[in-house]
Amino acid sequence: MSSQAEPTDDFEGIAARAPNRHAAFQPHRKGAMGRAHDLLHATPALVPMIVLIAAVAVFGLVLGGKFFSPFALTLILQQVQIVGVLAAAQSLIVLTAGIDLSVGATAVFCSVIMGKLVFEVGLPAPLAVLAGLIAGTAIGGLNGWLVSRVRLPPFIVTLGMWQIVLAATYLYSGNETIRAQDIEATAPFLQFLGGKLQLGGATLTFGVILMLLLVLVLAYALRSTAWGRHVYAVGDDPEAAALAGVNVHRTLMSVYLLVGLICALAGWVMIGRFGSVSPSATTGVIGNIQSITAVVIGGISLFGGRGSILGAFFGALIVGVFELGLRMAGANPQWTFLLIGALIIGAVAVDQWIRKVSA
Amino acid sequence: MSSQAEPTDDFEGIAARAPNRHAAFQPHRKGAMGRAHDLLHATPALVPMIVLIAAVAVFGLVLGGKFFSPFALTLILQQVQIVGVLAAAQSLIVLTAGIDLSVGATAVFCSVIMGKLVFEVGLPAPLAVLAGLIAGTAIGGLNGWLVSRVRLPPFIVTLGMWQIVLAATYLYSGNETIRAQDIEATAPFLQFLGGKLQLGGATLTFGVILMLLLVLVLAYALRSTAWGRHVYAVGDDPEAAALAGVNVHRTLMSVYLLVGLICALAGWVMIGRFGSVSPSATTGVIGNIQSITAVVIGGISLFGGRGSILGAFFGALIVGVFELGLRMAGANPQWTFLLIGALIIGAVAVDQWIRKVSA
Amino acid sequence: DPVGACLITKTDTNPFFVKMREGAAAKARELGIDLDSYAGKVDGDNETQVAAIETCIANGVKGILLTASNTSAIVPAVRQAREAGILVIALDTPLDPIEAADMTFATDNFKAGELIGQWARARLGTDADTARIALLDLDISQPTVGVLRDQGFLEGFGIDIADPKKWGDESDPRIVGHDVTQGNQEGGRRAMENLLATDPSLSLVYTINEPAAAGAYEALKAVGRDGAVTIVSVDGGCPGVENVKAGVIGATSQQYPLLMASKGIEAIAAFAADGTRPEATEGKSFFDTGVTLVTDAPVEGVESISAEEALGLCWG
Amino acid sequence: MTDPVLSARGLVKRYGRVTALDRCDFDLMPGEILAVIGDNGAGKSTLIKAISGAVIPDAGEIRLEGRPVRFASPIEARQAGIETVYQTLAMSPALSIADNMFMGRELRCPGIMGSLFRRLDRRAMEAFAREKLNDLGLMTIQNITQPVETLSGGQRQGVAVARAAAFGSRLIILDEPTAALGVKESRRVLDLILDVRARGLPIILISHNMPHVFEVADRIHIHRLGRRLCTIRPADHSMSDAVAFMTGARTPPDVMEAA
Amino acid sequence: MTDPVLSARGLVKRYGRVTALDRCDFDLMPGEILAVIGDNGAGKSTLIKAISGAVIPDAGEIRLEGRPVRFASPIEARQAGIETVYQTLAMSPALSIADNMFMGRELRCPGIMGSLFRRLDRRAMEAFAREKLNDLGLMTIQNITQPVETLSGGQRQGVAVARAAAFGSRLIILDEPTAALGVKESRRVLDLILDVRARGLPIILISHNMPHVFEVADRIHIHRLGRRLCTIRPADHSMSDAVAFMTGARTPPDVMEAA
Ligand SMILES: Nc1ncnc2c1ncn2[C@@H]1O[C@H](COP(=O)(O)OP(=O)(O)OP(=O)(O)O)[C@@H](O)[C@H]1O
Ligand SMILES: Nc1ncnc2c1ncn2[C@@H]1O[C@H](COP(=O)(O)OP(=O)(O)OP(=O)(O)O)[C@@H](O)[C@H]1O
Ligand SMILES: [Mg+2]
Ligand SMILES: [Mg+2]
Repeated sequence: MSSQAEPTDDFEGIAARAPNRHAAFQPHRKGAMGRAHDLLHATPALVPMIVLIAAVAVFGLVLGGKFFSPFALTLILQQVQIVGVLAAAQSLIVLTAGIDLSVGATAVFCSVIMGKLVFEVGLPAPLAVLAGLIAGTAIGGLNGWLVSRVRLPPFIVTLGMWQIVLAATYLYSGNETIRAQDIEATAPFLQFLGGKLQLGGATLTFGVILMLLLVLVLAYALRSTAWGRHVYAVGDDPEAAALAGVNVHRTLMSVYLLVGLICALAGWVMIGRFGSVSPSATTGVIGNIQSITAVVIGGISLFGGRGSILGAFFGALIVGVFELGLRMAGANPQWTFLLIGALIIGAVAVDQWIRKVSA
Repeated sequence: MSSQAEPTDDFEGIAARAPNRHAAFQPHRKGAMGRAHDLLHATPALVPMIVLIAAVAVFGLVLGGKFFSPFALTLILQQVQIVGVLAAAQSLIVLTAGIDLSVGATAVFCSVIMGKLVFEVGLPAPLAVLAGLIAGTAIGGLNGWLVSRVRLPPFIVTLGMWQIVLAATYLYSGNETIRAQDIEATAPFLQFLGGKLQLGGATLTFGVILMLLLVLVLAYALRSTAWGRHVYAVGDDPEAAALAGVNVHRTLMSVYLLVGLICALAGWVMIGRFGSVSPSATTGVIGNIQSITAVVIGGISLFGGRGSILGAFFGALIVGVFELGLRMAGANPQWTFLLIGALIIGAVAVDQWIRKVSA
Repeated sequence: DPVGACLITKTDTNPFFVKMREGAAAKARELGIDLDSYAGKVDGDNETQVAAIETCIANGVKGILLTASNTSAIVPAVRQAREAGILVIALDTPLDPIEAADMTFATDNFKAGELIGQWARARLGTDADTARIALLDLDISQPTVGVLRDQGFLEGFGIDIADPKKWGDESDPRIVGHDVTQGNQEGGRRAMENLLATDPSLSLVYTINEPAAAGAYEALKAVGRDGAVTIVSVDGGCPGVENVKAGVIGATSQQYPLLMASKGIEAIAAFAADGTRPEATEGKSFFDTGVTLVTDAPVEGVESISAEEALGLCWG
Repeated sequence: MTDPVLSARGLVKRYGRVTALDRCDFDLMPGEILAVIGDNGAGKSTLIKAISGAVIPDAGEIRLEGRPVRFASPIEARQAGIETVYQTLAMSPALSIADNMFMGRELRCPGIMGSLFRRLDRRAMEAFAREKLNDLGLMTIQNITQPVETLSGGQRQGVAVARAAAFGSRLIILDEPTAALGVKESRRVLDLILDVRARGLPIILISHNMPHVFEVADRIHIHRLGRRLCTIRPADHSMSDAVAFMTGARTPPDVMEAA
Repeated sequence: MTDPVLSARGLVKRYGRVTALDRCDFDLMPGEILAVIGDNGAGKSTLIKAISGAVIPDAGEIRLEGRPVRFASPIEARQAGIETVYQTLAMSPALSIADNMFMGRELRCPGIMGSLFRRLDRRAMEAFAREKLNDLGLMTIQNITQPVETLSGGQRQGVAVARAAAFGSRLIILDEPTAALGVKESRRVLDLILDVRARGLPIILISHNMPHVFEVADRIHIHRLGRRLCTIRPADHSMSDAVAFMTGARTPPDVMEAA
């Protein structure tokens, strides 16, 4: 240590003797309102939930018992089950600052694989389902590899994959539907997720239960495991994450593989819901936009790293409530379409407003 | 100045006497290769252009004179004119880190307004066109206001607007097409942009010329005016831009208004190209994905602030060349669809590779 | 150089058009014609069809078979093709105006709808006056086929259709509502659920095609009303006819896409050989490839064939 | 005593449960260099953000030359002649050095190219930028057109300081301007600060570098726990005193000068 | 003389037309604090990025304890016990302080919750993080679960330094660790550096603060124009000498110690 470097005034020494006291400001919010604020602040997924409850309440008031029946309310769950599962998958990708346009097509493709393997190859249904799940995982893996290793933008990779998978679905199936009656007779296991639990007027299908479980498990994994933290870190700032010691490649691959698997599950859910295997299902074409819509309404940032999967689930439900509610209110299809557009904007505006007020 | 603060060693004084010399490293690349590198570095839009030229060359080799004819090559321009105009609009939005799902629907809506005002209200055609342009600008302005003032995510705003405008188009038009023959007889000005310049076998429509001019003018404005720099700055980091003295709101509004206007122009181009006014035109449904695809293939980052509008134009052409080439080669629609998916991924992979090699 | 021909269908996700393509391809192989096929990307896709026609011109084909997505908007492109000396035959759906094409080989879609409408009216008998009707259409952009079938059905059932160019403007109280299906099971099921939630007492369901009908049936079955509701449809594809046989669908109007396609190819071959143009059916402005009602519950006054017979004629 | 150029009373700014400014007062006299020192997280950056319009305080009042002002954005503050170097630098990473320096006040070409076609005068902007950077001794910048994201941390900070110094017309605020700078570059920035004062402009300088602060400051505002603890003159106190006050090791003498 | 822990020979790194490292050599001896000083843009950060696997050099060789190594990523360097505080800090802004500190080496709950359900032990991580920050005197952080983006510049830097000091097992690299820190916090970081050396770990310290460098460094690597100009001992030279060499005002004596 060179003595000549020392300034004459040992101001730094003083600092070392400073008290080790925490800054203490008085909290400025108190009471129930303050606690509500803090809660919203800590659990942002509550915001879309409030919007959801408000939407249900409004339609309930307008439509009365017809809408507020266990039948109608569980019908919404059934109608959103596919989009809900896809939205769970999409959330994962969007959290990594990606976007997946191929989710819907992958789901349809996997359902076709399951059907074809039973009816053309003669595989037992459980094996066929397994093969479908593997195929979905493989598609996800290919997406992940192109994104993570070849470093192509996720939008482009999954746009291309969307077209490829959709076309492959049609080519492979020859556009032929496998009828519900045939599946029922030969391979009822394919329709397993269509099975029902009847509780009074409420109907819960196994597909709905699968969706709920999936969302809860993923929410836990994202919040409370190292993997989840890495997903957020990679989406937030991949360079910083890499410097901080996250294996970005492995994290991305795990996300894309898992998303492929979930999409395949969505394919199985589709068979349960429609009874049949249909290559021309609309989900193949608009499942991506539907799931992204749910994710964004649910408050997940398209720039990655911010938001919660529960929010995306509520986002899917919000759209489902609007759709069924408007149809039940007797709006014609074109007006329904228009109003849903307006309501989506409105829902997110309310969401932003709640966040601002609670900030 | 307190003298006791001075360290005994005046090392800072030394620094002031340091030579004012530039660091001089020898350039490490020389010759034609080096110059090519530098060029690519300075003008990244060249990269998609190279991919485009390669695509034309490959199809030319495979299909021979049929493809390499002035007729076929100018046909590509005609086929991409609508997507090209929409891609120019989309580029602006994407540069601000937004996304516009409503471009195609706005174009169709404005074409319907132009037609209806002539055929139902009896307005003279030029006035009807003007009204259509104003309507498009207004839609853009509404999008911009919701994004910039209400601070909603552009994805949600334009998703909602997409549905609203699409449904409004169907409702307003009663799903009725105005036939080309009637327009020709009553209001040929509506079809003005369908007018042709014949140069040998090559055919340039006014719509194509409009697209080319639009792209060049926007490229100039983005590169060489303050407004253009602000658009990039806002897309790059809106907070930094605001701190640095950019009026973020005004910049965003100007972009969205301009985009609305360009979409309305695209609507006029549509009338020119198809002769008729058709509310069910697919551009309303898939124009958004087509334009975003062009933008992303052209190398504009979906995270904003990076890329050039010329790139997006080449991106639109690349897709156009693939589509026409594959169609002419007689690939069936499903295979065409599949191959285009693969080619999109391939084109961007090549693009990335060129960038990497030239970095 | 072999004779070139094009087949342009609305989409290629609908089995109807897939079969049409297969029929055309088989015939073309037989006659040594080089056939390229094209399709719109979604229902109602005019733009891609225009681009396809332009490609056919660039490729120098002799004839084009076209099922137009938008029957009037496609006309300028068709005119361009005909000016280039190409024979253009409209398949399945006539253009607007019908003489825009050299000839039309079509099913009368309005008639197809009318048949199931008449059948349903007769089938319900006195209940027809109190029927609760749901209509499951194609798409909110109201493509022409969807409108023709829907309006034909209502006309056949005896309901005032107001403007025949669009659905949804009728005021008859028996109509519970319209919803759209995209012509597949998924859309069929969702649309049916929506309308069931609106009015659970439905008794008659019109569907745009048989996949939508199958989806609607799943929704009805889920609430235990599959026996109480009559479903009618249009197309006559083999799975659809199977469903008629299984009692899922009450009646369907069968069309003959393979016939249209092979006739079309033959006409192009003839035109290429000596310039002859095909002739219209007696008394009609187009060549009618026919439509037949398929049901296992025939009714008085409406001609029909049984599902068993239809299975021998069905496509796909 | 003269009136302050800029003064603030009772500024409050809360972020969720954190109170960054807690009824904070502030005064800047004409032509002076006022240093603001304080612990990390004491609220210094928040204070100058509130002054420069980057943050809107929850309560309190700001006066510029005696008149109350409410800047809704940094642009308004800038139009009032207040130029700020933020701690985060406020640069657009993908844009060039010259583009960043002239952001929001670009030069247009002379003649019709500028008035009608609104063409930027890149040549002039680049020449100006190069000159300003040379003044700061940032010699290692080889290419004035390179994007800011390719600069080293210190080079970036140099660009930000050069921008503020070149354009400030009423007062200049510098939030830790030399944090990432080298010895030579820091020296130049201090010289520049003195130059600016010589031009008659007052300066607010936030810094953790005590020798620098004591060298150039006319007065020192000591910030602690979100508010002004006291203001001292470097001539009256030692660095040790200042650090002791700022860290809470000692309480400042009760009677302080009014401003 | 002992062998270096880490040495590099002929490192080259080019960015487009800029050469950030120009055949640069480097040596770090066991247990020493090696300061690296140089102008802004001299290539110091690039040098340590090359050493820590964050950047792959275009040419040159790196040896860790005599064995050639090629780190393809920072993770590999970390697994070899090299812990780095980058100038950009490498934090995930939206994640909490504790999450950031444990990024990539999270603690799991004991028992089945940890092994089967892989649940994070947040309680333990937060307690640890709080302790480490207290050691650094970063007292103004009120809430250990707040996202890093809400911290002040200096607080953020403190978190990064605490992370490296807590986990480094073979050597620690600090790129301007005190740039944004206050007087008290800087002091603590210097103490921490001395503590770490006392534990026997060598440290690479990049800093523009000459008094700090001369206070703690055993040797000083002077970096100029992308390469090592010379290495000096603080005992042998004055700060003025160091600054003169580094800025090019004077050329260093020809004969330098080998390492
Ligand atoms: N956007 C924000 N959201 C939440 N808290 C914030 C935000 N910005 C600042 N804070 C908090 O306000 C307090 C003051 O921050 P500020 O940046 O003003 O400190 P500072 O005095 O500039 O510190 P430094 O010397 O480290 O730059 C800190 O506790 C910080 O955590
Ligand atoms: N990603 C990059 N792309 C292009 N050039 C870069 C990049 N990173 C660094 N450079 C250039 O390399 C040179 C060295 O940068 P480096 O960050 O290593 O400097 P430094 O010595 O750490 O400076 P400072 O003291 O300011 O942090 C600079 O001229 C810089 O412009
Ligand atoms: Mg600060
Ligand atoms: Mg550095």
